[in-house]
Amino acid sequence: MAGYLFRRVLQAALILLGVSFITFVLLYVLPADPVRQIAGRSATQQTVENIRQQLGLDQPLLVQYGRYLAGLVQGDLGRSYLQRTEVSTLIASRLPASLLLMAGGILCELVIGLTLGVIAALYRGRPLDQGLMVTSFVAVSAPQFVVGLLLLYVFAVQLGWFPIGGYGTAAHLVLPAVTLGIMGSGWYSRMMRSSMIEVLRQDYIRTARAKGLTRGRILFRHALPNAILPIIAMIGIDIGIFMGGIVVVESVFGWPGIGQLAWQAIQRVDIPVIMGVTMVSAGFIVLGNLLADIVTPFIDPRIKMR
Amino acid sequence: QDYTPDPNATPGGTITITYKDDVATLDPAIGYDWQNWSMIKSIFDGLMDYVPGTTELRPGLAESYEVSEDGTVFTFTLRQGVTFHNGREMTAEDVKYSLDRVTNPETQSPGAGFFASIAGFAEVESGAADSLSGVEVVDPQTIRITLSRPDATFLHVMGLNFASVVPREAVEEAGADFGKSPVGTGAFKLADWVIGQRLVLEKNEDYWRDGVPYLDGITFEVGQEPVVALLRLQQGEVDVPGDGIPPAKFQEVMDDPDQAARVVEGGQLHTGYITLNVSTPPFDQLAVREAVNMAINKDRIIQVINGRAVPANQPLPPSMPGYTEGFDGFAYDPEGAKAKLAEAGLGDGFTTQLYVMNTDPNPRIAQAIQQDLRAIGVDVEIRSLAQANVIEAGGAGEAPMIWSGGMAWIADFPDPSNFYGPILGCAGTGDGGWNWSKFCDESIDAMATEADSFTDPAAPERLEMWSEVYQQVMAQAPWVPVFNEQRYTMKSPRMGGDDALYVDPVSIPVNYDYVYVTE
Amino acid sequence: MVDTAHVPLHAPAPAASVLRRLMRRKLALFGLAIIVIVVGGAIFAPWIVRYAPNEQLFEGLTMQGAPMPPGGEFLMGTDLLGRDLFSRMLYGARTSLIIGIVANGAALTIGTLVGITAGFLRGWVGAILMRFTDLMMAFPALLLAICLAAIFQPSLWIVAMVIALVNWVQTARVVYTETTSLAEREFIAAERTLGASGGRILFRHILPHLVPTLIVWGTLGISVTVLLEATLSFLGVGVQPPTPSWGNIIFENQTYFQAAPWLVFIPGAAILLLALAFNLVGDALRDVLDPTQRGRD
Amino acid sequence: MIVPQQAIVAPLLSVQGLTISVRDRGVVRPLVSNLSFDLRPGETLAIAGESGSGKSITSLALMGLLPANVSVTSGQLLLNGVDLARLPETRMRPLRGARIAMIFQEPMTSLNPVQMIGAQLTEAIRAHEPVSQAEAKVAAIEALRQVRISEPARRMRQYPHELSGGMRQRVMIAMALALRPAVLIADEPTTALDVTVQREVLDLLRDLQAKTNTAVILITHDMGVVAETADRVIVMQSGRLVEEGTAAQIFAEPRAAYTRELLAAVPRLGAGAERAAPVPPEAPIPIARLTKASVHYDVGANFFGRPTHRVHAALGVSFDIRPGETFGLVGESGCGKSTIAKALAGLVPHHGLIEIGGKPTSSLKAHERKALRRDIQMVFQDPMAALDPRMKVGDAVEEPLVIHRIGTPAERRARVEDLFRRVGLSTEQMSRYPHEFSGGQRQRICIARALVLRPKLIICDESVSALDVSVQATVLALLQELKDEMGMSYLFISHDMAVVENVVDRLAVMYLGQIVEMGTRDQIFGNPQHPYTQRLLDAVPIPDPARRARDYLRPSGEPPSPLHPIGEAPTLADLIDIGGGHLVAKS
Ligand SMILES: Nc1ncnc2c1ncn2[C@@H]1O[C@H](COP(=O)(O)OP(=O)(O)OP(=O)(O)O)[C@@H](O)[C@H]1O
Ligand SMILES: Nc1ncnc2c1ncn2[C@@H]1O[C@H](COP(=O)(O)OP(=O)(O)OP(=O)(O)O)[C@@H](O)[C@H]1O
Ligand SMILES: [Mg+2]
Ligand SMILES: [Mg+2]
Ligand code: NI
Repeated sequence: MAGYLFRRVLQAALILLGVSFITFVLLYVLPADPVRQIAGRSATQQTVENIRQQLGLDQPLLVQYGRYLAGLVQGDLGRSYLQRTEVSTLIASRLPASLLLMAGGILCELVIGLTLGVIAALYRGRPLDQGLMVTSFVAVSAPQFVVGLLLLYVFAVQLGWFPIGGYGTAAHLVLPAVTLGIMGSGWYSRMMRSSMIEVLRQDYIRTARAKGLTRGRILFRHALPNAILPIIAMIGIDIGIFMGGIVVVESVFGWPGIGQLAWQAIQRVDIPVIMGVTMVSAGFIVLGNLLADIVTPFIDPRIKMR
Repeated sequence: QDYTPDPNATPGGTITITYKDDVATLDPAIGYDWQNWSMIKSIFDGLMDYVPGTTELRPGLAESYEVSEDGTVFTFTLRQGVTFHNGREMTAEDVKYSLDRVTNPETQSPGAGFFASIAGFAEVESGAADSLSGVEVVDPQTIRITLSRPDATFLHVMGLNFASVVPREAVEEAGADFGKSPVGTGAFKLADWVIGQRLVLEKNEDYWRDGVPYLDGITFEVGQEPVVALLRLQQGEVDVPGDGIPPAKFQEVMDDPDQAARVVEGGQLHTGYITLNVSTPPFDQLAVREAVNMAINKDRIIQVINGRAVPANQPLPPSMPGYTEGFDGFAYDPEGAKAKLAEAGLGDGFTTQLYVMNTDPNPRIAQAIQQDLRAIGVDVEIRSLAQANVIEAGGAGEAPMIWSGGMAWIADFPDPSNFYGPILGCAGTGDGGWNWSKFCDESIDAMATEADSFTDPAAPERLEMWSEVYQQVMAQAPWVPVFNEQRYTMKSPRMGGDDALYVDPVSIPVNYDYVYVTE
Repeated sequence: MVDTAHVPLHAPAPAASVLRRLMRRKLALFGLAIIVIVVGGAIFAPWIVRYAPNEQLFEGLTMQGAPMPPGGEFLMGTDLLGRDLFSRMLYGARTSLIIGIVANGAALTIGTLVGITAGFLRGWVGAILMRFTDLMMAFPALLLAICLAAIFQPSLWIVAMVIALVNWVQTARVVYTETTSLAEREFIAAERTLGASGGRILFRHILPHLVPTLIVWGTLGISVTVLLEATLSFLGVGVQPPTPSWGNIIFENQTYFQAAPWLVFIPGAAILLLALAFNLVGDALRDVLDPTQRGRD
Repeated sequence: MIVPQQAIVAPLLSVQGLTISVRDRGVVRPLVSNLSFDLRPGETLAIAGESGSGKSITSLALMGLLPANVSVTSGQLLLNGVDLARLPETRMRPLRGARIAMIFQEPMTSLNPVQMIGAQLTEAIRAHEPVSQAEAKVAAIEALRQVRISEPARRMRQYPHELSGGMRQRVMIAMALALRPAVLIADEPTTALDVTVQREVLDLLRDLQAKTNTAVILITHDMGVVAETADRVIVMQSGRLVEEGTAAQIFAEPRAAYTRELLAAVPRLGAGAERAAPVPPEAPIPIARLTKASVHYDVGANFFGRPTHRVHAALGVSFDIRPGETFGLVGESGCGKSTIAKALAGLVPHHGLIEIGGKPTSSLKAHERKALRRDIQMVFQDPMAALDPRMKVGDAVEEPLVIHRIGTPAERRARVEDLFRRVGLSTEQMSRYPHEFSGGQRQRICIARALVLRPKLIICDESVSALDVSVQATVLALLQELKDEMGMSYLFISHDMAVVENVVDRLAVMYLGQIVEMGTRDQIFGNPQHPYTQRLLDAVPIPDPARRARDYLRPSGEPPSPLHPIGEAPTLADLIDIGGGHLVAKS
């Protein structure tokens, strides 16, 4: 167990190293000069060169990367070129909001997706099932920006049930979380449906029925825990997909998360911030997968950590 | 002549303003964004200031100033009893420190170049000296600034945010984080800042100008999509949308008389233009550049942006001194344009690229331009990219055409010289420079230098000269001036104060010091 | 002896029979019809539309510069530049079909190749491939897309390639898991005892079993890729204007969802319908291609 | 055992004119027609019949667990006078598990894999009795003790995969009996188990029934099991009852032709001796020879991902297979039979020497190895799993020819068609898929596939174990016939001693990866020396009700594990020749 964990953590660290290198190279070859962004339009050539030198951007790629790594292992993510603040401060101030939103989104997509998936499986082949299937396509194909604005318009502006954007209370979280979760709920409902159908065919379900258990108990104690197993690995993958959605949702709802930070940084090639956000989100994706791998054996005793 | 505040103004109340993008920094030496420009204006003061709602200079922290005959020595007498937010009194030492700081390469100020005319700038820039030799503290109330050459715009420069006076001890204490905990002499001071969410300014009770500000506080909420901000304004949750009325909502707002009444329209020191890279064929031929100028249907483009601009025919916007009234420029004439192309031997047209920043409405404008040029046989490929990538392509001289929207020149200060230097002068043509046309005419450059050597910026001969400069530029047509954008903003019903304060040409978007709330 | 020989014989040629059995399903037929209409519309667009897709019509905007609502002169209204939306939708279908089918197909192919190779070969090749997949998974897809698109000047094919490069990861994971479990199955061991080569086992025996999974991922991927293209356009690295695509029509106009709802909801509905159609056909195809379902439809 | 007096005891369960039909694409087709029988308290009723005759469907109908498209169309199912067929689900549920319980054929998959044994047991108890969790737990442990599971308290916290098949089946029985139901339906409870385990489970059922007076319906197609356990028997064929009577009657004087056929097909221990064919003589070059062959699997992982343990699945195994011979390999599940087969077929790496036709397999080049594949073919235990479900069976049989590039398409076609006829299938069936065949037919397809390359050796790994007796008999006959005709050798792996005795010439008995006894059929069956061999023979059920109730030597505890820490290997037992090539391990 300890050995397994150690190897997985080592693997995760290597993956993060790879991510950092690829990002660094990509940003290096990107046709945009961060120094121009810092120096402003009235800067003289001399000023530009000064800044380039101060930031070490005149060094060869590998030297720059080495420096970045050296900082990274000491927990130093560098300073933002444009905000002139520690990247770690910027991220730390925005991360909680993003995590909250992500947690809300995952909760939302699981609750909606799994419920619909189970219902569809129970009503397999009937009109309700087909209706739910179409619903799941709608969910999967709806652009998040439009969904977000629509929800905002209907539930916040017209009905006034929720605040119009912003951050703070639980009421603020509902609409962004739903927007973020809708797309995933479509996927989950489809996967849960097929997983559930598979499980409902299993012998042990028949055994449970033969024991005279109620439908509810069979569903919740026997079918669900088994059906949910293949879903767990998906949640790990999901975090990566969420990172993309978060940019859009945060901007619609004025949610102060790292998505907005990333978007602004990309627009203006604020390399330390881009690197920082990338590393943090990659860290979460890796962590998510790691957690999924660690949690699975607890739910499924057949799987050994190896 | 000074400003008479609104007699109906009542003190008290707080207002809410929203922005899409985060506020990067409140360090006056660094801040150069749409969002933080006006905030810095309210937190800090410089020696010079502008009359609210106008482009007229007035003394700020300087009570008075004297200019030497040759226009190279400025002696400022400071106001007495002005204190920083930390309670200490401001002195001439602080002014010197602030100017040294902004020009020091370590500070990496994007505005350092504005101070190039101060004696000793070159030494500081190259790192040979760490203090401007041209700035001398005569006594605690007096500071003398010597220029290496006459500079008509110098007083405007001293009114820029970059010239704000900062207290040394606060800067040194905060170190690199001064931008997050600013200390100035301005009407407001920073009360609270939650990065990415909200920034709260509160009234500086000890402000040196009497009677202002009226507001007790201002809350800036950032990260708000402009459409959402407007929805909130309509619900009464927001007082001023910092990013203006989003195009998607413009029609709706204007169609509702109640809302339209609260829309404020104002001119802006802005010109939207297309740069034509004169160093690459076929734009190295004047006839081709003229053809492009004649091919653009500016009225149609303005229609596409809901009429929120006026057609332009020269680099300067109409409200800028030195604007040439009655200048003809190029009229819309596709047939003439074709003839010009034929004259250049390109009767069959050619293919080229138009770079454009990727935020609405710029790609749309680019498409309108594309259609106009297709009409004269020029095939334009659009490259819609992030701001940084467009700037890079422009600086490297890779972009044959660039639509300036989104990165456009909004003047830093109301002086005609502001539209020349880096964007049309020879200095900006180097690799990475902002002169994206790579247009360089030594004789025009010489005339510009001469115009700037006047001592009085408003001297009629000087303005005449600038007018001449821009006419000569247009004769070579390195740009297609397309329109001068009008600013439309909106306020909540409770907002009071002159409309001009809401479209203040300097303190964009609102001059916080003078507005008030009516309830 | 028990011969449960009660199953009637299916003689006709496979392709024809697949199509025939597909046609027997109402939903699949509906899906097929939509696909045919969309593809037909895309191919024959020049003969169908009244206006060129990029023509900014003078009468397409009001004097205030507002677009025209659907109906009347313009079937689906006009966009913010006064262009005919119907025409843009038809031409946009070309782009979206290329993205949804080619880019998505390429992603599926890459993912399948990586997953199947890693799952079948195991060993260090498999380990390297899967670690690489993990790495790509941890890499924020959008950032990768933005960087790639900024480095290579965006064109339709570059965008398609970028989308393929970003989207293969999930498929690779899923295919990997399935391949490893398939490789454990006894009939694969049986193939080995017959002396079948690795390639033969892979392509003749493992690949066909992945078909249902690939159909599911492939069809779901259509809307995902079409929307990703839209997001890329939004970020300014997608298919460049004025080339229309359903995705970029939505993104260009998304803030106008109140002022000009048709500009958002018509292309939105089109993406939805196309995705739905492919899903319906895919679902049916999966059943029809599955020999163990024979005699049950 | 005393047969209950029929006249006095009222039936507990009475099935009257039961017809069960399936609705398939609008067509209603009966699966069971007009079935009637009675079950009395404390009685064991066996339902026998070939696969697909409707045995399981009948029992599911009793439980009210018929699949959605299958329903009782007429007749009555009276339990104490209540008609179960007409009972709504809400009233049926309390009866299930409490009054009428069922054990299923597949112990491996019938327990919820992610729930602890204890939870699954207490849940069943609490579903019917208003007891506390603690009381239910006590009852559950008691039930486990009843079914003679060692350390019941610890088992409660184990998961199904941590138990062996036999133990799982005992858990199922404990679960079924915990509430002392009046009727227990056991649907092929031992088919998936080893002979030795089967023996234990059957004994257990019998003991428990004697204690609780539960009426048992035992469904099986193994006439040996029927003979050993049943009081009365009904025989079904194609959904109809063909014969009913006491066990003694059925075995002594079967009336229906079908019953006679069924009985004739049952392999009997000792019957093989009648076959007087001589053992093929030793040849200079054996078809295959294993010399001290070992196979191990590494499991577990330490800190650095290196394995910690080793399963010594086969250890120092030596034997040879002579041309034209059928060599048997017997032993319990997990003793390493399949491992030997896989090593021979080159599917797992081995240590020691394996020669095929005199050539050591490990030193072969790739093309030689491929050529070798032509000489050795394998027929697996589960024909469904061994055939690619997405490939037409004709193509599957043709595939080896394609792989080895033999013949033109037309020639191949001809050869495949010929083989289809040889194994008793029609050539039209070539274009069907595996799922469209019965188990016996599928196994013939596998045999055809093995034969198509005309190999010298066919490995039959439990090739008939999953089949019905009658089907088994025909497949065995087919194998014999093909051998006589083509002269190939077989390596015949089975745990069924009766079958082995009927087909092999020589055999080896394996235990924990090693051979414990080897010799000719007559030597082993006539004079078993090793105690393990004797135990295997004792466990075989005898299809004769007159000879039941032998005392069976129960093994004490679990068999030792083949798992050892790396570096430690089990000791090799020497084999001693006790005359005429009869080798026995020194114990
Ligand atoms: N859900 C179903 N739909 C249609 N036919 C079914 C269904 N379940 C069983 N059958 C058919 O009913 C018949 C009887 O099946 P049943 O399972 O009762 O056989 P069995 O006697 O138990 O055989 P085995 O010994 O193989 O278990 C078979 O022909 C089978 O194909
Ligand atoms: N891939 C594997 N990894 C680890 N252990 C294995 C593996 N395959 C088989 N074993 C173990 O090797 C031993 C021998 O297995 P094998 O399959 O040869 O038994 P068998 O005699 O064929 O049993 P059965 O009658 O159940 O088929 C068993 O303990 C089994 O658990
Ligand atoms: Mg059965
Ligand atoms: Mg085996
Ligand atoms: Ni080894």
